Amino acid sequence: ACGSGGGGSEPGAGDKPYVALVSKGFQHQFWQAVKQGADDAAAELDVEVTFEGPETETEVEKQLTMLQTALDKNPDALGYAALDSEASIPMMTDAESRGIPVIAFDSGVESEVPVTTVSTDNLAASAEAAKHMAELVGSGKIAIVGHDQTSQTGQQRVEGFTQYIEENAPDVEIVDTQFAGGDHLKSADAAKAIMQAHPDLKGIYGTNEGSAIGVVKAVQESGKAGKLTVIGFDSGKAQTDAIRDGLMAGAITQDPIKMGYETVKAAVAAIEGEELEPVVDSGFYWYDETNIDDEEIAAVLYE
Amino acid sequence: MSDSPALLRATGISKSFPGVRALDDVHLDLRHGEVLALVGENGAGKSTLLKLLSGIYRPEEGTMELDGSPMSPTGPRQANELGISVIHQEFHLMPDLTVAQNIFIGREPRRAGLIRDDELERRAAALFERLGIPLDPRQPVSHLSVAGQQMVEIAKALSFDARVLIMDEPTAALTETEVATLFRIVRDFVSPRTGVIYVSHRMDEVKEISDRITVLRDGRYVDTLPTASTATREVIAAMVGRQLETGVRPDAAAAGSASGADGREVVLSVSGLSTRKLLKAVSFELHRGEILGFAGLMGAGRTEVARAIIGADRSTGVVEVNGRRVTVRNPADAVRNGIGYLSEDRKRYGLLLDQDVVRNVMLSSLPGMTRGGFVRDTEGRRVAAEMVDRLAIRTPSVTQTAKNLSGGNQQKVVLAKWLVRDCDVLIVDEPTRGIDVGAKDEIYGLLTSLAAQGKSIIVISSELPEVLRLADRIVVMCEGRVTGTLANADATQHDIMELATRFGADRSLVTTGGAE
Amino acid sequence: MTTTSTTTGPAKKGPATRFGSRQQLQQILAFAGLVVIFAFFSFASPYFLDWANVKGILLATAVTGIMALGATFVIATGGIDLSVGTGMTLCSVMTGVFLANLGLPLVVGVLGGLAIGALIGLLNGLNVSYLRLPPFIATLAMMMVAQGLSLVISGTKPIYFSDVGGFDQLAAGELIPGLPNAVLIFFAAAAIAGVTLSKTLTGRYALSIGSNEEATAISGVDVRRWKVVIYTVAGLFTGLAGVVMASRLNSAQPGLGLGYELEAIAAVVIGGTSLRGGKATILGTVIGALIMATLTNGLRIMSIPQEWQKVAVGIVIVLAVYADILRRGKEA
Amino acid sequence: MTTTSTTTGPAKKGPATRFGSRQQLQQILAFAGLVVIFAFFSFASPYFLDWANVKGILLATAVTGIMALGATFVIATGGIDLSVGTGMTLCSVMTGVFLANLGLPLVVGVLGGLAIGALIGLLNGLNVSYLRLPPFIATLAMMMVAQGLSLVISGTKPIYFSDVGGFDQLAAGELIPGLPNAVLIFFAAAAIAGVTLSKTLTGRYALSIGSNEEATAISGVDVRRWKVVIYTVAGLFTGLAGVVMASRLNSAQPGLGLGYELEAIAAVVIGGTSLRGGKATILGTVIGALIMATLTNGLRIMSIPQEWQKVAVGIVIVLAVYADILRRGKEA
Ligand SMILES: Nc1ncnc2c1ncn2[C@@H]1O[C@H](COP(=O)(O)OP(=O)(O)OP(=O)(O)O)[C@@H](O)[C@H]1O
Ligand SMILES: Nc1ncnc2c1ncn2[C@@H]1O[C@H](COP(=O)(O)OP(=O)(O)OP(=O)(O)O)[C@@H](O)[C@H]1O
Ligand SMILES: [Mg+2]
Ligand SMILES: [Mg+2]
Repeated sequence: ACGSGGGGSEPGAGDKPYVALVSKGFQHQFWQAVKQGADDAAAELDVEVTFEGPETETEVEKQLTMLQTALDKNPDALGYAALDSEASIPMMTDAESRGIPVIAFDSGVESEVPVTTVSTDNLAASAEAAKHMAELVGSGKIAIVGHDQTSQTGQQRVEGFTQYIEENAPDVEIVDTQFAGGDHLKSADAAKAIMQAHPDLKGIYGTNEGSAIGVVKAVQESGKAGKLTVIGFDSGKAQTDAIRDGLMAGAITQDPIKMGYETVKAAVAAIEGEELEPVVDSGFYWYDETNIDDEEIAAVLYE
Repeated sequence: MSDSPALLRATGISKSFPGVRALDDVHLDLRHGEVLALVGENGAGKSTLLKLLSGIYRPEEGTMELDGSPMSPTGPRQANELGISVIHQEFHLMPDLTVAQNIFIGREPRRAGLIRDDELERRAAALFERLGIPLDPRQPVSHLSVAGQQMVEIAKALSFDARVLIMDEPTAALTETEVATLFRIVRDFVSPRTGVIYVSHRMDEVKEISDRITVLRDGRYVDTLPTASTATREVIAAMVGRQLETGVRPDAAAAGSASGADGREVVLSVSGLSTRKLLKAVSFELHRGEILGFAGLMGAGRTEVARAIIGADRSTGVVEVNGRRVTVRNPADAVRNGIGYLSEDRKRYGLLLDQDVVRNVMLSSLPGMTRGGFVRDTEGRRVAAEMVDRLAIRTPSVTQTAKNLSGGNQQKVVLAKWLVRDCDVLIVDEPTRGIDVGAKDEIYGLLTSLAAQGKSIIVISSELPEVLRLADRIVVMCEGRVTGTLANADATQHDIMELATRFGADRSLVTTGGAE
Repeated sequence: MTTTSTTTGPAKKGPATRFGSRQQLQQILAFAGLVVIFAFFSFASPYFLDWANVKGILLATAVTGIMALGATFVIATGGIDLSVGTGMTLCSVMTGVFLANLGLPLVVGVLGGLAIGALIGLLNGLNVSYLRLPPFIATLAMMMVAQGLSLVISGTKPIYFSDVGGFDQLAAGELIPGLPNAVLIFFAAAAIAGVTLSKTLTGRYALSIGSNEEATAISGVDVRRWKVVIYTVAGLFTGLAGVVMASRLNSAQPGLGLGYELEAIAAVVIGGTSLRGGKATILGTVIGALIMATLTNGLRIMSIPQEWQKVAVGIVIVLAVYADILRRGKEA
Repeated sequence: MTTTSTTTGPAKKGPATRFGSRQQLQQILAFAGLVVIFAFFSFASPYFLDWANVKGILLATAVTGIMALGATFVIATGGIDLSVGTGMTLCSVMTGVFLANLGLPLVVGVLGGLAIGALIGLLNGLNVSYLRLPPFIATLAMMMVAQGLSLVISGTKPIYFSDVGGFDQLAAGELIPGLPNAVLIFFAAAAIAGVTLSKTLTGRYALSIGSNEEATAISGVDVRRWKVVIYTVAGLFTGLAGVVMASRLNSAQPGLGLGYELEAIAAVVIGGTSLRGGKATILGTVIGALIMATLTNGLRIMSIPQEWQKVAVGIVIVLAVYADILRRGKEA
């Protein structure tokens, strides 16, 4: 059972081209979906893929070490979702000098090296969440339970949302933004505290899967189901269930499977020397009770 | 009786530790109904032999028999089950548990799986009642003095239905009164089906309690002598392998310091020393070149006086060194002011058990042994080696770990630490605890010569002969008060005991006694 | 100078450690930290002192609290258990496997989860006792292994209990109206832990080993075997925490758990249990866990930004423990 | 029984503990775990034994390793330092403030970073010594405070050193061609730590306090004051780690740091230093840190899936430490 992810014991030693992916995370559903997309592409395009990422999105140094090891394995191409784009510049340069094409995914790298970037526009996606929130609550107080205060993604998910509300929904007030690390339980506790402090709260936005489920849990446990508009981010069974049960108004999903797939596809193209577009948008979607079973949406939701 | 098989017999026992042949072909036989004393110098192998008998160690060679049938206990528990009960030299107590919990550890009475602590305490109380030990079963052991801990060990050993009671220096921490209690307990214990092995360095005790004496020297069996018909000096000669003068206050020393008190300047002056717990306005003076003895019963507060002076415990009162009032907030201040303290509890306050002899000996003097900020280990080793020689510390090398030394040798290491530090005022609390007769004499000589060199020494001791042997003057305490100060020339054991038991004495006596 | 607490005057007559009732009552009343913290937040925010919120605090305490109960036993021996966090996760996941994947009956699944916890503890105990590994190492290794296995077994995906009828009621139901079962379970577990620590051989020997392992062994207690028992008991609590966690989330989240161990240990130590071993109280652990949860809750209610929350929690912990040390110093 | 590092065999006459050379050489050669791990991976993967990869391992060891050096001192006293991880981050951030925000000269900024580390250690030491807080609590609190302050000071955004000429060369430059300075700094720091531990009062007293604090105090050592010194020295290493980290990332990442403390402590303990205090070796710590980094690297190089990596690391740590215990048992 030991070889489930890597395929073989000696990547790169066989004839297949080898693509090393270093992501921002690993255990989270989102990253597992990216991995799944990458594995799909690997099977389809007959390449070897390894997928790794640090435990949390703060571990910049750990990620660099992973990147270093990945380079040491001399891959044919490298997929990289940078936690901090500047920190990795020397290694990007190293990769370039060794003729290893780099494909950035999830977020860009401030460097000329990556041949293309496969990503979701987090700012736009969270603005979309804000738009729905504003529509649903109309006016009043809302709050945000964020998942990460320091990572670019974590910040943009809050920033895009806040900006939209400030600019487009003058009657809606964001009374609190708290971060709980994307941990389900801690997010639930945080959401409860916010609700406690603002009894007239009308909506809460959770910026990733763990945060969103935590918020749902909090609403459930404090018996406020139906009285609060909950908007989430990403998918996963708990979220889709919550939407079906009416506990959550809707959520934004990215297309992580596509992201993984496109990254590997771009890598293979780069290995074969093809020209690539500078940006591949992996897209995002709003989904709620009404469209959750649409074919287009169902395809991007993961359990 | 001599025809029946011995109660306990060990034959041809050998045991080695790295670098040490602790026992080499040793014999021992304990008859029914007797108290057998086991004597020998520090490191002779007494404790090791007892640990073999109680299953803590396994012999490399030799056999053991109990009532004629072979035995080889695989552990302390099994030894207990065989009816062998041991009071070890080093305490084996759990400080955080209560006295009762300690005594019955491993044998807790239970009902429906739950420990019945009330029953536990009742049994402990009954045991104390029977033995005449005034201890509270519910007190945590960490609250007890060394003597109190010793009493717990004794009670624990006697709580088993034992046939063989083995005691390794049980009186080292006790004063005369408790020794008397212990002896009563031992005599009560001995019956035609039981026997006692008794290890001690105190020859008078050995003389008093034992029927026969087995002597070990350098891990080898020397002889077994009938107590009644053997003179103490013969026993000692067998132990050390030569003749030795002991117990007499040497004339030279007496002459040199008998008059020590008068005319010489006061080095340490203590007045009105009090603590919340015990001490009440303790005052005394110590002169240059003087040895001042402190006598009293267990818990009289002698140790507490020392701890208060060196700032280990909080206290009120005035301490002057060389006429200058000093503030001592902690032992470091005390040492800075030239006052060193050798604790009665070497394991807790004396030794770095898992470090070697060198590091232990250097501990108090480290800052003086540095050059350019770096510790001079060569110097440290030299000094330690010198001390090993001077105090005849029995150790395979100066890098031996302290906890592998015999009890007496550990005590010497602690003493060495303070000798190296060379304080003007040295307070030694039970300095010869567990030290053999020969070495004791050397240590007495050492303290006397230190005094002769102008050092001032306070000797706290529960052995009256020791105080009488060493001190120029003797401060006697009872219940935290000074009940009198005697000049050694006119002091007798009786005088001291009289003062030591002057409970609830009135104030005036304290003051007249405290100042001369 | 630091020895004052260990010697007591001869006057002090036998503190009633029997059932420790008086002492413990005093501990409740006097546990300065929690009281002050509670009082402070009650004044600072009108929303704090409210049953819904107190319930929230209790619920937030439950999982870490249960873990901390187990950790108390290990810490009592002078050991440390770093595996409680991810171990709890593995128990969640296995409960998921039993109930959701294999469709076993509820009771069997729950007992299975507890058994996995016990197994984790057993392995820790064996490693500590028979391989003589330092507890830090043994349980650090277990922490990693448990984390990895959780991911492997679950296929790095959450396992949902949506189809397991009634499982979520284990934590969310209210046998006593108004009080979620999770809290009830926590208190019941605390009561059991309290009795186990003070009235059974397991607890007594844990304290004895922590107090002086060698002496305990010499006194005829089979220290190795009992250590295995103690770690296994601790593991049972980890298992219980895993089941409660799974029920509360109605899913087993394989990625969770890291970091919980420090929280649990912190609760234990704040409660006055010494990391050197020998001294431990379950009541203290409960109070320690409550302090941690109350602090976080109160600061959140006050909308203190997260970065300042950390600073505040740090400082308050110092003050709370210091107050406790002073209080106990007075007592002695 | 487990005292071999301090006891010496019988035949072994006057072992050259001066600079501990022979004993330590033996330790290098015989440290079963590392050697076996290295050999195994060299066979298992053609990419492993390659200077670029070894360099990678060394680089990955550097930051945690430097932290572990400091932690060794605290652990030698029988304490624990949970603040090294986020403390390191705070030092990074402050170095960023000094260099990038305030534009101070390079040397000043670097010294400033070290000073912040020392300050963190000083506060830990004061809390432990004078407030008598358990080290676990004092440093746990500091861990939180440092984390919070890092976020507050940096405004939760990384501080970049792109405009600070030459700062990145501190870690990435190669004074010795082929060997990044970060590694050089680690080795130099290890040498200094080694001498400090075995040849200075700070180190000696740390070991004495860990061995028997009460006896050390009664021997006239001002234990409180020295503890402050020891924690401050440990803090200096934290500061150094922070500077090296910042240089390596060419930025100060305020969210980093949590979890590093466990890794650092693990390195120390794997290296044979006892958490009970009194026994510590710097060489052991270096080897412990190398074992951790080598394991992770090797498993990655072999493309073991990440979830299995955890399991493998856990098991190997158990084996490595057990092998070491056996080896030392044999020696005795
Ligand atoms: N665990 C051990 N490791 C190494 N050497 C030991 C150990 N235990 C005892 N020894 C050595 O064995 C010898 C005998 O020690 P033992 O404790 O039996 O002496 P003793 O006769 O009881 O002396 P004392 O009167 O000082 O208590 C000593 O030289 C001691 O250093
Ligand atoms: N009967 C007793 N049993 C146990 N501990 C006692 C007893 N009496 C006094 N103590 C303890 O001894 C301490 C004070 O005695 P201290 O040690 O100063 O007296 P001492 O004269 O040196 O006697 P010793 O050292 O022989 O016990 C007290 O703190 C008390 O806890
Ligand atoms: Mg002995
Ligand atoms: Mg005394």
